[in-house]
Amino acid sequence: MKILLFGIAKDIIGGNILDWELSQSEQTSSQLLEELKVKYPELSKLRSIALAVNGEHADGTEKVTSNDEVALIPPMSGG
Amino acid sequence: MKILLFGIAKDIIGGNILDWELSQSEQTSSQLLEELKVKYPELSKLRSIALAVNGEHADGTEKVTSNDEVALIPPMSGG
Amino acid sequence: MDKTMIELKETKEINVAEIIDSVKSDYCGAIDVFIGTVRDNPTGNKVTKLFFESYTPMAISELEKIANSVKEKYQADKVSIVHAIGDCLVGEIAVVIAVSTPHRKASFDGCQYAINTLKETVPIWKKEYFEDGSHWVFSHP
Amino acid sequence: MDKTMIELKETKEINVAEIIDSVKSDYCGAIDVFIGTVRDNPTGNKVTKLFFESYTPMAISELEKIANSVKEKYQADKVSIVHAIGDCLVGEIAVVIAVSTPHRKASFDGCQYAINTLKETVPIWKKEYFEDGSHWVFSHP
Repeated sequence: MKILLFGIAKDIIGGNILDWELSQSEQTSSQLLEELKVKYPELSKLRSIALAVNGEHADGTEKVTSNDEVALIPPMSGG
Repeated sequence: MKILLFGIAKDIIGGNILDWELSQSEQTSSQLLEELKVKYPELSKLRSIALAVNGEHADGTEKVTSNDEVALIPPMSGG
Repeated sequence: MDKTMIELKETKEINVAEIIDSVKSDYCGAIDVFIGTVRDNPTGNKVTKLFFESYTPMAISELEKIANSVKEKYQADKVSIVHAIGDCLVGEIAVVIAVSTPHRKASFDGCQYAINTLKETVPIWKKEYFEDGSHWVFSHP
Repeated sequence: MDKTMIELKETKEINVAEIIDSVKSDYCGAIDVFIGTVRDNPTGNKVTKLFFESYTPMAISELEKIANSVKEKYQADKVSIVHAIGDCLVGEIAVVIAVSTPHRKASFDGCQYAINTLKETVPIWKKEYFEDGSHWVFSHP
């Protein structure tokens, strides 16, 4: 699956999109986030890091499959 | 002296300016206001009525002579 | 150059973009703008127009006092206040207040202080016209 | 006709007068407008520009949620929010929020709620450029 990258997450991971293989065909968004942090430990040094699943802020309980649109959400700073 | 009239004070007294003779050559603004209310009792029926002396809201203690610019200030309603 | 505006003018002459421009400042990240417009009455008497009159020199002086207070109390950099005078139809602008501050909360607080104080201290009087008559606002208890 | 705007666009395309016009309503006597501009840093590093990027479809959806919340929580009639994307120089506009309500206090409260919530929930990221480098804002503790 492809994970969309923005802001400092692009600098940490490199590029606008991360090609990622889910460790299970379906897993929770919190499991996915933990695996991403293991692979890219710099993410844990950010003030916050979260996922969006299908354009909504994830609360960790969402079931994620490779058909979902997932984005890494580093600390937002609009306004 | 001339007393400037605005808003409903114009309707009560009639006209934009009231020709008025001070009862003493110098008196406080609160004395002047009381005399105006005696002459025009409708003023006392307003939600509020006050004077401005030389372009400042009067607190009642100002000494007024015929050289001062005095205005009757009915309830303000700007905005 | 200080372009800030403290003015009374006909509603049709009020240019909101010009007023906002007058408070821009490179050291301010926030501008709050309050626009008071003539509102139709959704229940009861239909408003046909408002008429504003002022004790002009004193009104300008009181508006300047408000602008200075906003600068002192809320660390505003620039403050402009323009109030309509004469006739105002439904939808037209009665007052515009623009306040620029370094950070955003002060811009809201300063602008709200300005409109609340304007209603209490500035010698401007509003007459409401309805289909069946007119009255000076707030005159009677 | 609903002219309200929920948009991301280049700062030079942002037209404040158009945004204000988009929230006018005959039943509202109050419009509060917040304008966030790029501020130079009076002490320390001089800001040369900002750069905004967004996760656009989600940003629009989150902005729409904010506009709907302001209508519900503050009885606002119309809400427009326009945020800059791409480069923004000092003095240029980063965001404009306009809220119309029947009475004035709700316009201030609703507009302030909108900008505070925008900063917390809308996926937009700001990079600050200084004479000697750049960084993504708020990224590190």
